[in-house]
Amino acid sequence: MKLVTAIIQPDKLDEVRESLIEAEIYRITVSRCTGRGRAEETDLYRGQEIAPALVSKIRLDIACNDDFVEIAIQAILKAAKHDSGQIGDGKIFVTPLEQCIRIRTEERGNDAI
Amino acid sequence: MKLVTAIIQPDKLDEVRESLIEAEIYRITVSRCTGRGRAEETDLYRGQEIAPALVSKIRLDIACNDDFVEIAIQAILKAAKHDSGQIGDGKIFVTPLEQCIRIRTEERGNDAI
Amino acid sequence: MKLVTAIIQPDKLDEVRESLIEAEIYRITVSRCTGRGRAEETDLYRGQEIAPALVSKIRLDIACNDDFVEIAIQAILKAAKHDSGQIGDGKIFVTPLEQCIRIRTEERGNDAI
Amino acid sequence: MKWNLHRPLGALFGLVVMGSTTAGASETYPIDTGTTAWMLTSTAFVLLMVPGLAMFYGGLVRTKNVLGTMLHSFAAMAIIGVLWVVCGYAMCFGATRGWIGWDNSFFLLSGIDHGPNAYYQIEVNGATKYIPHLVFAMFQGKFAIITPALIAGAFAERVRFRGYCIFIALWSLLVYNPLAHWVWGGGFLTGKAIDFAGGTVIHISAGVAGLVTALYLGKRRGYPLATMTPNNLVMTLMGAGLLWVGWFGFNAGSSVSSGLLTAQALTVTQTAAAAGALTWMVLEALLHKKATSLGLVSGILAGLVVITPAAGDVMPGGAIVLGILASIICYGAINLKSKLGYDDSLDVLGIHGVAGIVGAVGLTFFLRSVPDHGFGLQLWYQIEGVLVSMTYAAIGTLILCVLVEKVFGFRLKKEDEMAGMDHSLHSEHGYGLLNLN
Amino acid sequence: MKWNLHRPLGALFGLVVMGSTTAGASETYPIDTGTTAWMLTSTAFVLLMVPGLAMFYGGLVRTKNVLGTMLHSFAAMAIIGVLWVVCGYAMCFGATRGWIGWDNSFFLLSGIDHGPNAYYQIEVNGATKYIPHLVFAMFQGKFAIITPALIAGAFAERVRFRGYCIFIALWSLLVYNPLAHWVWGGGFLTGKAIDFAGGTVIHISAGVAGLVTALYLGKRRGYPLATMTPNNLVMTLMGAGLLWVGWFGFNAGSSVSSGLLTAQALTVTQTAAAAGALTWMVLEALLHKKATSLGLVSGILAGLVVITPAAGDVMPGGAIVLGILASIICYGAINLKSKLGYDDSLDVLGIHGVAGIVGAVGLTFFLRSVPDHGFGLQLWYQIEGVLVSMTYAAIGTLILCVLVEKVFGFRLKKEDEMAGMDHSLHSEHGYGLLNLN
Amino acid sequence: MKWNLHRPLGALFGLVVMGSTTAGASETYPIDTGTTAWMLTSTAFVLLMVPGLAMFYGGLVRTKNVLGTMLHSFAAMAIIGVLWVVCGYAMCFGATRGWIGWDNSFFLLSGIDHGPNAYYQIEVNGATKYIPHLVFAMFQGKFAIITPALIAGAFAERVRFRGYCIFIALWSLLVYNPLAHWVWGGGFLTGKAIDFAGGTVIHISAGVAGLVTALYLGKRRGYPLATMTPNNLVMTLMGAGLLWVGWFGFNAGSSVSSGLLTAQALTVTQTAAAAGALTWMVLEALLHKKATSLGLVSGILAGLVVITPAAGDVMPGGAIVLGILASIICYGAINLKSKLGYDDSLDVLGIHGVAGIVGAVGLTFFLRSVPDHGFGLQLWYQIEGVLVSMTYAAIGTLILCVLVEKVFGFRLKKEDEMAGMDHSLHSEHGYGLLNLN
Ligand SMILES: Nc1ncnc2c1ncn2[C@@H]1O[C@H](COP(=O)(O)OP(=O)(O)O)[C@@H](O)[C@H]1O
Ligand SMILES: Nc1ncnc2c1ncn2[C@@H]1O[C@H](COP(=O)(O)OP(=O)(O)O)[C@@H](O)[C@H]1O
Ligand SMILES: Nc1ncnc2c1ncn2[C@@H]1O[C@H](COP(=O)(O)OP(=O)(O)O)[C@@H](O)[C@H]1O
Repeated sequence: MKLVTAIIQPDKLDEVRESLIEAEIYRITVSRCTGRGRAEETDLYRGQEIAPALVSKIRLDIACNDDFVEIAIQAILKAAKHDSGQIGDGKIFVTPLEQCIRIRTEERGNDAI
Repeated sequence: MKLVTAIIQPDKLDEVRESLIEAEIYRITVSRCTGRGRAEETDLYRGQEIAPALVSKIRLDIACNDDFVEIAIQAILKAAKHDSGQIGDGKIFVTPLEQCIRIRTEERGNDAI
Repeated sequence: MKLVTAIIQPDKLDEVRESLIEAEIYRITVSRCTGRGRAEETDLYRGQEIAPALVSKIRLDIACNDDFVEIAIQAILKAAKHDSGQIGDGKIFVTPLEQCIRIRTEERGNDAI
Repeated sequence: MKWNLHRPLGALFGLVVMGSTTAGASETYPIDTGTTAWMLTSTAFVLLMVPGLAMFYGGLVRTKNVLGTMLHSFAAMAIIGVLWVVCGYAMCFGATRGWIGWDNSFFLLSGIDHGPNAYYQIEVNGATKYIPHLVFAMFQGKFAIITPALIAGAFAERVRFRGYCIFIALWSLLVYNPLAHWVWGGGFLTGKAIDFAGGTVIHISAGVAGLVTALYLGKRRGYPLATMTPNNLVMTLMGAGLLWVGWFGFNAGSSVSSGLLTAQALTVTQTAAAAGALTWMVLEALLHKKATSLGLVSGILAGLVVITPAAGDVMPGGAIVLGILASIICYGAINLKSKLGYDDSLDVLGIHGVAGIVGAVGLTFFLRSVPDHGFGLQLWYQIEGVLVSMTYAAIGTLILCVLVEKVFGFRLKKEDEMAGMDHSLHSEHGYGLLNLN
Repeated sequence: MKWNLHRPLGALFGLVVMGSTTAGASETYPIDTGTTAWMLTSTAFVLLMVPGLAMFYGGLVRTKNVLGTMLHSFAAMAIIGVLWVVCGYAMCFGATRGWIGWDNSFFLLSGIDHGPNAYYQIEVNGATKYIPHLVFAMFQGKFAIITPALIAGAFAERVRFRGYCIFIALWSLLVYNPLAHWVWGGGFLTGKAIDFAGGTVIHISAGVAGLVTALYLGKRRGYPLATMTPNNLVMTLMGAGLLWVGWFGFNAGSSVSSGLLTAQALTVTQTAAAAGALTWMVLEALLHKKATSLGLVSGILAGLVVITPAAGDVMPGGAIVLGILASIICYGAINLKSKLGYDDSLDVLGIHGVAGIVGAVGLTFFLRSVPDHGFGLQLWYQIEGVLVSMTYAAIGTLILCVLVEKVFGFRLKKEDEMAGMDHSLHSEHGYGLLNLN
Repeated sequence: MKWNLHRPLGALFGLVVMGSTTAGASETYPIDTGTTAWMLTSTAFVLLMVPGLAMFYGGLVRTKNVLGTMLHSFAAMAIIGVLWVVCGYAMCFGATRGWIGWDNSFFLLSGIDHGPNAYYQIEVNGATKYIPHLVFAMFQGKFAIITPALIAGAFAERVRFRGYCIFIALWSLLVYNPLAHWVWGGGFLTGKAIDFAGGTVIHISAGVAGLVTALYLGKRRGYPLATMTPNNLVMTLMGAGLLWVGWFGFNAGSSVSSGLLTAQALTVTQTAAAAGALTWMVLEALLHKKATSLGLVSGILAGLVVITPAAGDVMPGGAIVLGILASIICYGAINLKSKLGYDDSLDVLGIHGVAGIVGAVGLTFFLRSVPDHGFGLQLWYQIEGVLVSMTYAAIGTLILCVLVEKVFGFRLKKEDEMAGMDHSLHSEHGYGLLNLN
């Protein structure tokens, strides 16, 4: 099992979610965050040691079985881009997930995803 | 070391925290998130490709030594259920934790948890 | 690749970010959270099974290549302490990162960090 | 030397020079300072309803649309605020030309700024007194501002800002002004239907216009399957508080006096609002075991709307009954909407339209004194007023909808709606606090 | 034809027809439009205090209780708003029957809606004038609404909504109305203790009731070990601003005039509030090196409360001293609370009760003119008023607490308290914006 | 027995006893209750501008500074609120001594609290009437409070609270009071420049003081490279709404009457605000294809400021032109600031200063009637007033800046600025709701 974490632009949230649903991925956890990506812009500030302003982003966490990882990634890539990709469009991170438990039933593992 | 991440219902936060404290787990990080679990309901919207509304949830992150993982899980399971388990009661995820550092003392590893 | 997650005091956010920039780490994701660390204080409440109040914190997530992990940690340690370290100054967690994808370009791996 | 208004107090108790260019006018047209004071205050209170409405509506939409929704109210203040001075007052209250009124001297309010027409005659304690004509014009102007702002609740979260601005400008000129002229300004309904402070002209017309626009523009994406949680009920409560306060100006100011009638209007306004709120609370407690804050404020609004046409003519007991009826019927209407499935986002028809009708017709049963021509005829006048207002508002609104949609674009594009109005239309975010800034 | 209020302006400067059913009444009972205007305005300003209080209190509780807390104020507006019209005014200001007053014609305010009793006599510049009786009744009604809403701060975050509603209804009928009758309405304290705008009747009685309910209902779960951070100090500041503005209506309106006394009351209200705020700020700066916003607004409130009983009778210099005293003593009282350990959540006793007592007793030392019966006797009258109010409020509140708790349930269940009132009692959330919606 | 104000209603329609100690004064100095009512109301409305400003400014800074910024307004209410009563009114409106005025009897307002000086003469309908002198003093006091609070926007997010408090106290005593004395209180500019409600004294002086402090204290850390997102534009909109309402008191109250002039002032205030808002909206739509909410409220403010000096002397048409001009020129000025790079955080100069100047000079072109001494001389008077105000404010502010910085510390320390004022100066957080609490 893996945890797919995507940082996307807030205005793309609905589109990404619909894209995921189309890919039959329904379960999801979403939260607000802020971030700074693109190196070029931050370079500007370096001489002054000034922290660049943070930009608001959305974080999606999707726990999924191994064979769904690529499906999830593709669904996100498809919907999260502005035009054919703009700076700030975000990142996807994949981390290992050792265990998953459904609180309601106490099921564990792949079935609980 | 592991990172135990639980997504629970907001109204259960205090009960879960008290249950953890009873199990001698004091250190914890909490944040707001929203989520969508139960597949059945989202199915409804599919035909229309509509993203279902997100529901507010609480996310708990607990870094703990390996032998505390099961204790933490049980404490959460005990307190997070509505009655004997309802849809929306949440999930627990366990991910590996490679390093843990206490900023104050710069201690590392198990002692820093 | 690793994911370095730091929980710090809110008033230190700007200083930590400037310290990271000095260490040439620009890309970062930041979010609000609340937490409870120091065991001693929570002990007080135990007899009464009362959940102690949560304290507001900031969470930094930094995905970085393996050779940058220690650099990031040192940059954070340097800037996040009040005086020479006070209770509440926070924690750093390091977790493995299996994959990283830049949405804009669809690059993967080390280059996408 | 009129510019020396703040006289030197060194010469204590010197003479304050008149600010009017018509020296001597004050003797000929004695101002009643008390009535003037209340009308000035009422005007300010009604203005307070605009931010109040912005807060009320703004709190009910989703986070991504909060500024866009509040701007609907503020833009009305800007646009109609100018239009009213330029020509709105002339169209409503100028000498009747049938469909509208007109008076050249009302253009830019220049003819009533000074000179004999600057004085508006009232009766105080049986004597003839005057208030400045301008204060009446400004008081009425606030009504013209608030009406289109009310409609905006029906199509919240899904219109373009430019289209909206053009729509309300045209709606104000072509729907509101004629209606106000007919009922209040000397048109063919004047003196027939009782509409003390605008049940017909304001709330029913806004409610019907809301329904028409909501139907024409279609549902929000996802409605009704996806629940759309209010982003800030706390702000909605604050807004309701300001609306209640502002409504005192709205209703009690409509007496254009500062006397018994004014007090009667204020009393029934307060009473109906409380009765409406209490009723909705009790209804929810009985039906769902839980009273909600949104319910309570909906009850407040229903009570305030129902008493608006009736404020000068019913007694406190009648106000209680009307408040109760309004909440019950509006509650039913809103539940019916969920069944019918059209998307009147913030229930402009369900509250303003329905309670306005209940008030306009229902007041006949609680009149302090039945007019000489009898109860039946009056009831007919009331119904006639409602029907005229509904028909005219519906047709006018539909035409404008089509026009604005075809020529300028009214409905928001799909991606812009998904991204949210604040981002796509205004490039701003309501709550920077949500992100670390 | 009274319904034709907005006369056709086509016939420019035609006659506005009277809205009163008693033709000719205006000559017999000449209305003073200026005083009426100020009383109408005051009534609106005092109403503004209700959302102001909801914001003030709402901002101080935890996020999960914000709506529930604000609803306490809004529910008072709904419940007492109706009760006052039905029987409250009659009980307070009807002819005295000892414990309460009563006047059949005040039932539903029907007897004062029109006819000779609709005119309330005042003196203006030595001449006899009238204001509408209704406006006085409504102004007083706002006081009746705000008092139970104040108490709610003492047991914030831990009561059931149903129990609360029943409690305030009974408290208003059985505690507030008799007290108001005794002090203002012709009861046995009338004409003895100076209580210009309600220090005794409102703030002391609310403070004591707050203490009793807080003690009876017990502490919030976790208090005082877990710190309970305010969810929205920003809103608390806004609320404090509205309360300050509203208090001008509260105090200056209590003069039932629009003249020198009114201006005196407004001046000392402004002055005492500023002095209270400044003192609290300086106190904190001296003791903690940091002035807080909560401290500043507490000082505002302390200053406003202390001057309430005194507003008509002390000079600005006295107001400054009273404001300073109030802040110092309230500051001490709140620190004492922390030591004593009872949970008066939002310091209703510590601010309203204590500053009310300081004001009621302290005003004697700063009177503009000492009454003929001498300083000593007046001081006794003041103390007597305070003691009667405290005793009666304490006993009445205790009985009602027991009754409501046993019969309907008052204290919230443990799980509901942990989950928060908004979720468990109202199924709503104050700030949808916190979650993606 | 003046303390028995709430007469027993048992004895229905008994006599209300006078609250004044000077029995008989009412016959000699007949109060005009209507004008008094409006002045009382205006005073309350202007007070509403203080929380309005706190909300407006508070919403525009970053989350970590929201309380600190709001406290700037509230602290002005506390500090100047007391100072004004103690000596401010005497300094502004006492008999002129050249630089300032003074009148011993104005100390603590004791001489105008009662006795013959308690009555302030006005003319109503050609007859001599009075209002309580105190109400004029309190009305003016609100102006004195709001002016330093305005300046605070220029150095938002980077000053120490103690330094700020001392700065505004001194600024009020040494800059505002003399200026107000010169223009309104009998000083050397009185009767020359038209400044109806304080364009010169308030907005220009605040704007210039803002520029000087912003330059002296330097930029915020990171400005202009790091964008500083507003934490709560929603609250800024609410604040703008309250400011608009409050400004009716500000301008229309400055007529010290309740008649035609008052209505004229209210009308142009409303009109210029709407025109300003509309213009800014259109400008942004043309230049950026997107109207913003911050733009709209900036336009409101620009319109309100520009009409402030002119409110009594221009007609609605002129108000529209002035509103349009103000928005265009302020828009340009703010863009220029970005180029020049100084950090007037919330554009005190760019809006208040610039629109104030546009209004003070521009009004000459739209006067309802040109004074006898001719257009040219009046234009010079206007320019002279502006120049005097700018020069005096600039020099006075600079001296105070240096003094406060050297002696008490004004600029915030680097770490404190990074951590935020709320944390480092007040140990509080504006929005507890952001964290689970
Ligand atoms: N290495 C990283 N670690 C943590 N977060 C990152 C990292 N890189 C990007 N992000 C997050 O992704 C968001 C979008 O980044 P973006 O500007 O699209 O990245 P890039 O510069 O790689 O195109 C950033 O605002 C930040 O929140
Ligand atoms: N696979 C998943 N990935 C990410 N988050 C999940 C996943 N499954 C559940 N969640 C989170 O847990 C919350 C509760 O889910 P719940 O409805 O109880 O799950 P289930 O349908 O398995 O019973 C969801 O709102 C969501 O935030
Ligand atoms: N074991 C843990 N699991 C999750 N979060 C933790 C843990 N330990 C600390 N934290 C987070 O770090 C924050 C700061 O902890 P701190 O009080 O500095 O830790 P310590 O007691 O180890 O010095 C806490 O508020 C909490 O959010």
